[in-house]
Amino acid sequence: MTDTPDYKAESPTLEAWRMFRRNVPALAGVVILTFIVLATLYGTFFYSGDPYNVVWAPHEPPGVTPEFPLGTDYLGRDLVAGLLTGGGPTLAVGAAAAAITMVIGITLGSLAGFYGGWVDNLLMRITEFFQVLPALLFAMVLVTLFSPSLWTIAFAIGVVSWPQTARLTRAEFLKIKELEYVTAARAIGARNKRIIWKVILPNAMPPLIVSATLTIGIAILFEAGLSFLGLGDPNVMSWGLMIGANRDYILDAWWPVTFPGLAIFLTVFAVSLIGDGLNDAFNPKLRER
Amino acid sequence: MSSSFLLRRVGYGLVLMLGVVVLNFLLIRLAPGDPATVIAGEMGGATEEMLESIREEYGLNKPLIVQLGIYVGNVLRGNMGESFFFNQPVASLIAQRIGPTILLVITAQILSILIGVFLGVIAARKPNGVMSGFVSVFATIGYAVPVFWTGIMLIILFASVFPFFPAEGMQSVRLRGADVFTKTLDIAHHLVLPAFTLAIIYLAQYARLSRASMLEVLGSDYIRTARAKGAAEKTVLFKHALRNAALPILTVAGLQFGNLISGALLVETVFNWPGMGRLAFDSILRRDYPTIMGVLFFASAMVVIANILTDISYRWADPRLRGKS
Amino acid sequence: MTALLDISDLKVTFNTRYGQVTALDSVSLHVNAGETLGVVGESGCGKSITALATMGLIPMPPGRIAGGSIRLADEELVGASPARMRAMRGADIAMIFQEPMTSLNPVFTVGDQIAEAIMLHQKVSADRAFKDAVALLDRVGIPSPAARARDYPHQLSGGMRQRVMIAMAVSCRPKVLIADEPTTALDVTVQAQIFDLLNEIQRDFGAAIVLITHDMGAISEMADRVAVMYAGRIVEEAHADDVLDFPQHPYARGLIDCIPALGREDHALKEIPGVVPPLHLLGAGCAFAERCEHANDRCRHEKPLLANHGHHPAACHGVEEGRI
Amino acid sequence: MQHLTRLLGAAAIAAGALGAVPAFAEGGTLVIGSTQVPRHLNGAVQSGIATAVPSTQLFASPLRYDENWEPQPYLAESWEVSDDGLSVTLNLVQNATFHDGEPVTSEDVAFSIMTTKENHPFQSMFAPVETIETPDAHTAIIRLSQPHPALLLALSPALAPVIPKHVFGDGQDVKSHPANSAPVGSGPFMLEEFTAGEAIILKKNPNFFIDGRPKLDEIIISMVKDPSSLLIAMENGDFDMYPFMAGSQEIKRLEKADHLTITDEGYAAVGPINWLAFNTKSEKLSDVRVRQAIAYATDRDFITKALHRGVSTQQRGPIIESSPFFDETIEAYDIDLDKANALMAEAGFADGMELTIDFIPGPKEQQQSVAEYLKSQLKKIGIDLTVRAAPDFPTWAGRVGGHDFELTMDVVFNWGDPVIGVHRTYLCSNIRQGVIWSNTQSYCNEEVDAILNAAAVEQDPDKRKDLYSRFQHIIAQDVPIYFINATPYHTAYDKRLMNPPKGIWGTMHPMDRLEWSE
Repeated sequence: MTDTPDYKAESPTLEAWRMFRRNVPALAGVVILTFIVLATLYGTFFYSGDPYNVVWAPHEPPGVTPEFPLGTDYLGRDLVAGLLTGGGPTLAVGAAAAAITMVIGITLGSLAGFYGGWVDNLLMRITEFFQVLPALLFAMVLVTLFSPSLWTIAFAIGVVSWPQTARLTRAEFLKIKELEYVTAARAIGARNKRIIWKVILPNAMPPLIVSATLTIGIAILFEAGLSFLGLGDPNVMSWGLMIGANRDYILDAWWPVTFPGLAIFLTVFAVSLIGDGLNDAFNPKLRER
Repeated sequence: MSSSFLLRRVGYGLVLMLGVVVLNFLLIRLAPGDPATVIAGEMGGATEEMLESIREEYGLNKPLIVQLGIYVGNVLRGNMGESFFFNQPVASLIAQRIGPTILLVITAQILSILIGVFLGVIAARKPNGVMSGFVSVFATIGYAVPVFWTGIMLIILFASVFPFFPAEGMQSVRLRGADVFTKTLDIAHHLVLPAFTLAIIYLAQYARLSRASMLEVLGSDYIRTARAKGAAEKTVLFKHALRNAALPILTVAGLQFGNLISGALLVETVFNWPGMGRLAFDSILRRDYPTIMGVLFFASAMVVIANILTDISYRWADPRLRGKS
Repeated sequence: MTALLDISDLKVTFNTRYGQVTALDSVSLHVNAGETLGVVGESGCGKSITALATMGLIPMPPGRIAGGSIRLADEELVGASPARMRAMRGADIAMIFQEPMTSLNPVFTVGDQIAEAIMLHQKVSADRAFKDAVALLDRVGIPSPAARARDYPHQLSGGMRQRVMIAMAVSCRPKVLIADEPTTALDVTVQAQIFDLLNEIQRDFGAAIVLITHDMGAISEMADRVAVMYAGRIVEEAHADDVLDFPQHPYARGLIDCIPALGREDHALKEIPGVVPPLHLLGAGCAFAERCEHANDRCRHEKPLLANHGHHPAACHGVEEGRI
Repeated sequence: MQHLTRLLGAAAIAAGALGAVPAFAEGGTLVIGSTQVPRHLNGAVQSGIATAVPSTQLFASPLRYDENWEPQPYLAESWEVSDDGLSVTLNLVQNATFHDGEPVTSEDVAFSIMTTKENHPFQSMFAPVETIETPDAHTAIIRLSQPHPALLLALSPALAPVIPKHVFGDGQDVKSHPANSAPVGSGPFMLEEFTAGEAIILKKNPNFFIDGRPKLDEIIISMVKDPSSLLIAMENGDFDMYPFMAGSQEIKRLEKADHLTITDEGYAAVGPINWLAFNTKSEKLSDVRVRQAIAYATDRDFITKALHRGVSTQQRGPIIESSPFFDETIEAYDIDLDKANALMAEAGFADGMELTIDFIPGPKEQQQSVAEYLKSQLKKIGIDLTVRAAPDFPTWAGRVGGHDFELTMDVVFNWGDPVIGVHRTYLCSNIRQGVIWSNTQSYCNEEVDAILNAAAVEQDPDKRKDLYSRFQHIIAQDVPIYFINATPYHTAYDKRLMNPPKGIWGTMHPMDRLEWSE
């Protein structure tokens, strides 16, 4: 009998990572995102230039003058400097909004899912209430009324996007709560708090991680939308603001709108690829393929 | 369909909408900046007495709760108050614009569901095939591109460089007097670009969702039974499988409605589409609070109605739920 | 006269994470018109794969028919065109499954699903097919068939649904009816009714039945001949009475001994030690070697063949050498 | 579902086959594309170009004007100003009727002028009017508390629409009267439809009191928010005229369109000035030398030639250069960095200072781009400028109106006679906290007040011109505002249009002589 290799058991996360590694689009997403984040954080070291400075004639086409490879905007400001400094606020707002969404969403969702009864009923009515509000419209009202700054935008996006996460968390909690290992934990005397944090939440994490990644994408698009409408923080250079500011000259110069649009697209595209990759990796059904 | 379920659902919807009205009223009143200066500002050359007369006229100096009471009372009687900017009742302003928004949103929804589900089903046939990879990547592209950027690019491409489609608006004013058929054709001609721009975003969600839902359904026993009966693969896919896979898609279509309205706001602004979204945007820039409130109210009403319709159609579509309250 | 359904040296492989796995290793089976062949073995031994291969329902990829032939009324099915297979499925050869609860489409009425089976193979109008469906429901013993035909699957009990499956399967008078564990999911009283129904069907329609089960009781009830399968191979095949009374292959003996018989309380229930090895880890020799008390070196290294000596072949060196 | 998509697909193909534009409708329709959104259509109580364009088609007015600032008869077929200048008699035409058939009488003229006096933001227009006597149905005598040479210009269509007393005189507050959105006037066109924020449809007034006019059957004003889409629509021929176009990109692009003509005529009376205003009360800018230094440091030619690519013309004083009262001999503050630095040192700011600059949200090229230019330019005289953007008009108006600013770019209209559009910016009496486009610079010079009040009543045109010259010299000296350029308003219109609106009021004037040549 040939010695049969022992049938080594893999932890689900390890197996998910192995599945994720084999998923080409997801890896492409990771590469793109890392490039963008690095460019945003360290770009300004290598490429000096204040995005607000009028440095050249307006609407200089890309690739004409060596110092300004991507050309200039309607005021004659360097687009490369704009893209590099614009990335920071866009990503920051995206991440902050996603964080706020996850915190509110998970807290309310877990409480509703775990305790059930009137708690669940009340929280779900609140969730539905926020879901009825058209997100962008409500965010616009919030941002205009409380004067646009990065934090008001992040908060506004968070306030309108948490219902989805809350619903997801609640569904996961309802499902996991019934499983034996939770009853087992309860049997050995674990208190509710411990069960929520240590037992149920870790198992509910996979779909939540996926949703968190996708929320970052949604938040970035949201911020871009608000800035495009002119409701972004006018004194902070962000990609959406660049598009909104140059939009009136689109017929004269297509690049000041196209490059920031491309930057937003690449970031959200990368984030979504990663999100999909995580989703397939964590999804047991797809694993046998 | 038990009517008690319907009544409860509609009643609950009304409570939600009332909540929206109260929340927005309070929110706007709490915000900094005095609406009177805005109204006066618009007219230029305001004196203190003019500001005072405006406050009086718009009831701005009464205590908050009283103002709220008056406002809710009016809303229940269908009077959404006067627009600060347009000097017209808000209700008539919105009435002119609710049609175009619904037309845009419904067309975009249908387009994204049809194309999305079709792509999803194709992808589901061979989960690891090339087509499946293409669908998910293409779908993600559609989802990741900022909608206003797509809109602008489409205008440049298909209205300026290749002038096949009009660059703005819902109908050409020249054809106002024309017969119904030409006018419908003209509106459809204006509708193509905006509807497609709005549809692209949700195409991705539907493609991904229908792919996952189809994969799950294709693994079930009744599909094997259908094949064992000798049914053609096309029948198995589009009749047996899709009919079941459609149920979760239906739910998402309902939930998606709120996002569609947000998306519509951006598309309407870019394409100058005379809908509620653009009215809301302009009103926000003009601090025209009654109109903002009006649009928020009607937008949430549309979402509530959409949710109720989804619930009803879901219960009708799934025999297992039919009849149960 | 060759058998109505003749499967010889069928080899089916699957590509899995662990590389290519042989699910069926040169399986040979045959059944004649009006006869019932029982196929017995633990779950995972390839019984269902054989049935699905016969119906041409193995998803390719990852599955593949690597060799052998399946002949139905002298027509070769392996490599037949998909169109031919589709025309044949449901008309000449039909199948009923284990899980009646999930084998019917939840969103269509029972009558429609049977009518569809009829219309797939016969040129009849829709309402004519629906009338036939109602008649079939009556034929399989469902009370007030006209009303039930308009019901949805979730409105019927497990037993009723299995009857609907049978009605659907026999709607076009198939030559061979494959029943893959038809009663496993049903409670005992309903099982008996289903077996009686299958017998009646066989008598009326003259169909050959391949009954796949791990319920030895069903075998003794229904089967004329029995084939015992283990790890994708046929280890023993003979008349039902011979296998039940004089099981040759150690695995077959173990199976028979597991049946709790009335009146034999004197000894504890016997069970076969160990577990069925994963297919990708099978050694070169006899698949049952690890769990067989009579296994010797030859058993472990040389694969025993189903030598067809007489009417009771068994794939076991021990039996051949007369050791057991 | 399938049915709908087939319809849409068919429509797209069929429409494509039709060519970009459905068949060009014959029959005298003029379609105006506009980015301006009027609140309502009654120019008697609402200032601004958005309302003035439709209002001047719907309502007639006592007088109208030609290309060289000369008043012409309109509802008043003749008029006399008394020697002491304290009364103006208007003899009305006999046959003028409102759109609802009621005759236009002196009662209506009196009611209109008094309503405008009480409700219109431009208080100075009719401030001196005390009473209006109506001895008979076709004679109105305006009694003035002091001579008011600006009155005749104030009686133009844009500023003094004659509104029917029997409609607006029903006791409701005229500012929010429902008829403002569905007005009855006596002008060349009647209202067919007004969808707020979308379109205004005017149709020919069959019994307009000037026979043979208007030539057009219909004028449609279609509102388009996005200038680029409006541009493409103009190129594709969806619209026939695009007034108040100020972007150099738009002007340059439409000049290339062979079916259009571009003109900058028709805006003389509007007199839009793009300027840099100083808050003279903020401690850094209270010293006139600092303001002069900033003026000398700014290169007006660079702004008009480079930033505006030559489409805008320079403006050196408070009165629009196209106005007869303009005096070119005033100090223009052409660029002189040495003088600027010297002045900064003299004022004690040799090592420079920090300032913030606001700008009115609007055409970026006129406002934000100049602010950004100043940010790099003023560095040369040691001023570190921060550009403070405002998300929308109300926020900016709140800041500047509330005197919470140091520098701001702004655009203010002269509105014809200096009494109407110029005085409001410089009179001490008009320093009003919280009110935009008042004397937000808090600039107070007794002598200037005296000159302006004298000019307001001076009937002799030459003496009036001298007074305004002295006024312009003092302003040039005190520099409460550095004047940069006249907003380059242009009108693009279809070549086949005859008698395009090139008068001093341009499209804010009855377009009853406009017609198609083919």
